[in-house]
Amino acid sequence: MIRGNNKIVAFCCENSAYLAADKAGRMRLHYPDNVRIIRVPCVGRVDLIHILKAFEKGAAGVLLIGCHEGACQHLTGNTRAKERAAYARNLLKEVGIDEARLRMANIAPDMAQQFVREIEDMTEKTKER
Amino acid sequence: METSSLVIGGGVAGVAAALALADNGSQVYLIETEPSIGGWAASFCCKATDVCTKCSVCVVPQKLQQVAIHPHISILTDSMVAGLSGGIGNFKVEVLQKPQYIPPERCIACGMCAEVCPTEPKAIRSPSPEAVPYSYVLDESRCLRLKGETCDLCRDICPTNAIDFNHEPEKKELGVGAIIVATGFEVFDAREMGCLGYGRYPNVLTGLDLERIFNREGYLKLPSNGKDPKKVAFVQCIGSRDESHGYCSQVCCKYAIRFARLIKYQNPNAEVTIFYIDLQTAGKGFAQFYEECQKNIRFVRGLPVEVLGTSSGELEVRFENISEGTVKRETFDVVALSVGISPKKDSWDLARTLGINLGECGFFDAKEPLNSNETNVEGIFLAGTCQGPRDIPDSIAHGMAAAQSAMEVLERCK
Amino acid sequence: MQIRIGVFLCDCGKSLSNIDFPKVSERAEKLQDVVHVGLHSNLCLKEGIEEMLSTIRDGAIDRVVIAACSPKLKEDAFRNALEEAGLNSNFLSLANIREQCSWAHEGDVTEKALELTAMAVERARFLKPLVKKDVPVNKEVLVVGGGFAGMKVALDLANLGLRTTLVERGLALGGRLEGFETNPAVPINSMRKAIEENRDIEVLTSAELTRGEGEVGDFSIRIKKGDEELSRSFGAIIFATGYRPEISPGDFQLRPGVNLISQEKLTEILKAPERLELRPKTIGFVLDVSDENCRLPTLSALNDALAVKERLGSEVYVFCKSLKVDSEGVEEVYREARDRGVVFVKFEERPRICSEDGRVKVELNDILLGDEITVFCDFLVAEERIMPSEGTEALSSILKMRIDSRGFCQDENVHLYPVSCERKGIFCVGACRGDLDIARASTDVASAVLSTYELLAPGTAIVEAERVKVDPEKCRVCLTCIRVCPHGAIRLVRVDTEREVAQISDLACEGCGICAAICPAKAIDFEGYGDEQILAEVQAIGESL
Amino acid sequence: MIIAERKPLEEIRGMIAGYKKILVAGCGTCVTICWAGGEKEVGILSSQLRLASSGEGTELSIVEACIERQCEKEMVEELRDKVQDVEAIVSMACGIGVQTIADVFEEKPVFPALNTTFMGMPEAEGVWTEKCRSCGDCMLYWTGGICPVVRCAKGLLNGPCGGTRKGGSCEIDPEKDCAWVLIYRRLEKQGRLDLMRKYYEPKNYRAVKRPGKIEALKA
Repeated sequence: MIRGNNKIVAFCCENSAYLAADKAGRMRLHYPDNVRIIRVPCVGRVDLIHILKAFEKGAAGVLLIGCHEGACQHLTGNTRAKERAAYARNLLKEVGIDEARLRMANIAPDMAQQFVREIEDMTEKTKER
Repeated sequence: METSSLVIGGGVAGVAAALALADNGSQVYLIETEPSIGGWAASFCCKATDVCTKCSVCVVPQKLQQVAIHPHISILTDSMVAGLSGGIGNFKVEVLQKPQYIPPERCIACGMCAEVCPTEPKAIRSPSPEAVPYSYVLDESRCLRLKGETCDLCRDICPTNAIDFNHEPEKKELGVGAIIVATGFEVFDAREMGCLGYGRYPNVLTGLDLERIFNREGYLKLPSNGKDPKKVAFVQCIGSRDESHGYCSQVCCKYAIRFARLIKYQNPNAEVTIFYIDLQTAGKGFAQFYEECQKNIRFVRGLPVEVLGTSSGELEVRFENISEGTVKRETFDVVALSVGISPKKDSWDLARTLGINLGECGFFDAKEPLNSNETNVEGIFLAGTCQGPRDIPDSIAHGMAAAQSAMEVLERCK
Repeated sequence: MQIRIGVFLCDCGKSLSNIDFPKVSERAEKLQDVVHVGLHSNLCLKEGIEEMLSTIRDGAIDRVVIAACSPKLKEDAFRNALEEAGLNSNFLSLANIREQCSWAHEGDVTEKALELTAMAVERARFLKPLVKKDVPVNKEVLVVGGGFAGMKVALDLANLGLRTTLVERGLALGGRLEGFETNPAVPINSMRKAIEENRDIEVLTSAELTRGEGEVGDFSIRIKKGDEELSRSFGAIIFATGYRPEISPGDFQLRPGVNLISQEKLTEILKAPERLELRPKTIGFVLDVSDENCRLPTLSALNDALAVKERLGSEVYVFCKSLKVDSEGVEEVYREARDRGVVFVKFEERPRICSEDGRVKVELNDILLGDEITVFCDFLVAEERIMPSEGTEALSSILKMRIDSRGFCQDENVHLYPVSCERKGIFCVGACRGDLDIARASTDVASAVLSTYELLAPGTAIVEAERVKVDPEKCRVCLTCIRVCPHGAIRLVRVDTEREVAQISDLACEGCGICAAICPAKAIDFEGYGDEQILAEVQAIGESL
Repeated sequence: MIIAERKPLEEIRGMIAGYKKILVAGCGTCVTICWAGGEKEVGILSSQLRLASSGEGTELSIVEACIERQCEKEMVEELRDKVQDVEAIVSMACGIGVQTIADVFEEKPVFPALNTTFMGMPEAEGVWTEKCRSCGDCMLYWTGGICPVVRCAKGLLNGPCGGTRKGGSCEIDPEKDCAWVLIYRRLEKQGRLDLMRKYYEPKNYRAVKRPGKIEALKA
């Protein structure tokens, strides 16, 4: 039995979401401390197995956060991640995990507030587990 | 002959120019009058809805960071050019730097100094979240110690012993082969158009205010009561294309339409109106975007003449709808004035120091229209909005183009 | 061999009070392979780094974990420090315990700080060294398109000492601007002459690209000139293929001909007004009918309108919806035109245009007057839509680069602006990437020239060799990575003379990792963001320590 | 190339129900290329199985492996050490691979995780289409290199059925092109339209004796 660790794993693109997270810290916007940010060069780097392993470790939720569509420095990284997230949700459904526990979000470097909102939202959603 | 170069102004254009020069091996001095680089664009906000709307604001932080860590770039903040001698290939530039009571290279931004500072508001300011360099700034006018009182609280608590009240203004002489002027612009002060109520009514905002609100808060709420806006008006050409500004600021139509779209995205029930003279919708992909926007944003040809507060706290806008040939009154709860790009008021000082010309509109004058980087002084080049209105990508391009001209000079000097 | 990890914690001048550092330190010591844990207060300062360096040397530490402020601030400085200590600069793993931990949460975050440190330690255990190496780049540049922008690129590059080959599809250089009323005036003739005289510029006219392979620093291009096919190699490519003007007959109920003329035709008339049988009394310009890409047509219409006033003395009407004045100096020209008596009529609905008695009848609702008006013109100069040059699509598919939604070069992505495209070493300048006026085109040229110079002038480029790498043993040659790489950095290469496998160009790779995520054989490793490194971080989450 | 797709998880879990230790074996050739059973997919399936069983509280330990080709006995041998420790094998290869494993490790139950679907080629990224039905009597030389047996929904050999839609798509599936329109256009390009008039005898589907077997000359 996998022990739930109640953590939210956020894979953050270092060109956008990671900067937004830094900004949130600098603005002292306090958000739930159960989030664990993993820096990736582009959210398109995140593979299905990374998502699944996070759940295997007992994560409460997984977030893929990248740039807005049309603003990916690698053109297709974020749209691929979006498709991948949709596919991964199917895989999760197959194993009986609530699909809402995986989400893809788009955040620009200056969107500290929206970043915080994403984290709070996911924390809220995964609380009832 | 010098192979190093000087960039005056750390906004987008200056930063792009500095990066381009440094990447080509030139030692670059980047001087900035403010305590941090980035200029206006650093405080702007992303205007993406669920998709990117191509405002280019997100390219700025990356460039600033690259500049900050570039081994060939020395950033001198709080500095200005005080004198110039020599000529192309061999300029001697006198730079005056304000006292660095908290030198950025010693400040680790722990914030303990601000915590202990006894004045209210604090004499030590925390840097804005996007500031580069990210270090605390001492406000001379508020600091008790600098006013002659005895207070060493911040100095004593600073873990890196960074604070030194004995710092004097510093004069530096830099030898450079070429100079790039990238001093940027001033945002038109909407108070000058008193009839539109800016500064009088809290819900009359400027484009710049919107940038900052969205940058900090992420969402637009009515400044007066914190509620969601229901009826928003944008007024174009504030400080552009009028008697004293004989040019189009090039950025306002686009940012207004993008903001309108963003507000509509966040508040689908809000009604958004844009008042304009001629809409500038040229540019890569913008026409299609505009077409999309026409579906749920109202465009009215004609500029309001007056904005008045009503007793219920709304704003009554009087305008002529030119297309319909009618004069109307309509109430809105937010009026956003699309302020334009104005030349810097102190351009004249720099022009005199460097010996370069100012054009009719108050921007620096380019020698020939086909090369808008060149000035009347050989070896001094212009970049970005100090030469004329430009948006972010055009400013970056112009900065790189200035760097190219400077590079040619430096290559010749080798 | 045993890995020796050193963990350096920084409490940022003892300011991160919601983290119990002694506790973090004590527990971090128990992590696998950790041989040293040090507590510092100013790791980002010179003295802090000095301290760290001596610890690294004394303790024979070979992997460094730093738990401090955001990597965005000091990562580079730390990497340099590692090199100074004789370690590979890749042996660094960072935990962001300030911006994303201490500052981001209220209350005690010791547990989180510890977990972030543990994640960084786990990741550090899988780091491998990265070697910097020089790769040679070809210093020749290919310029496609011999109009104003292309010619200026070639001349400017030659000025900086780079040799170029200028390929033009037409019979001669000059492009579209030749003979046009332009403001600012473009010295096409003198440019042409300068190119002829320049030994560093090879001009191939009546020539077209047929094939293109390779990446930045080493493009192999086939060029067809007449019956000949030339094979050349270049280090970089600059597109300056310009635009194609198009009069869309659907916009007018007239056939192009006597009354509806193009701007080109008007230019011809203006050059030799004496040849006209009758001086036209009224000339109209219609603009902005298509509602897009209207900068160039507006600029030329305004210049033409002034020229008509001066040379023919006709009455001039400009019909438009929104005058596009967002280019340098256009507002001034607009004002001058109004002062000289050019009449601007604005409409919301498209004017109705037809022939009547040998003249053009323009009927429209003048929104200023608020009334229907009718204007008879001897000539109506049609708005030309700015369209992508013919063959843009073919050309971009030869070089595997994307075009935008309207078919112009360069995808719509702010990170590419001004002149880059998603493939390193390929630049797009001027009107080939959209509706750009001459001043903007000229700025484009300068930025592309400098970028090219930076890339090629040294003759070599320093890369981190094999940061992203295909394992030839594991590669199943399914071509997936080649198809998905957004930067065209992967190609098939023959190994051991027998098998072809995918190989990533170190120079062209931009390090996004899309290929590594999608490879079905898990054959692609991305040092720093490899599967085992990312999974190591994931594994460390929630481990009770 | 052989194209396959993964079975729904539930079906796979049904097969392995009751086993506590299994081997998930991938194949590094065709099914890797069609994103169905390579190393990556082995990881995904294993992870899913672990998640599902832990969700139910059942015990399951998984050994992961991926070999070059499961259709070669010698290569399958590489799995022997791992097979010894497990109770059952889940093969992520095509039907051929599954059978090879079953032959080599007769004592262990082998379960297929994929449905082997057809022989085909990649049409676009992540899209594969069937191109050959291995009828054993190839007629591509008459049809401009387009196989009507596979690509015509009705497998017609002598021209279109008459139900071709406007624009040249198939009456059964408007998403697909009518094979005979494609053949016509191809032959037209080659100036060989006369071939359209050729009559084909009803196809001899017994050209290959099933199950097929070929004994090449041992040179």
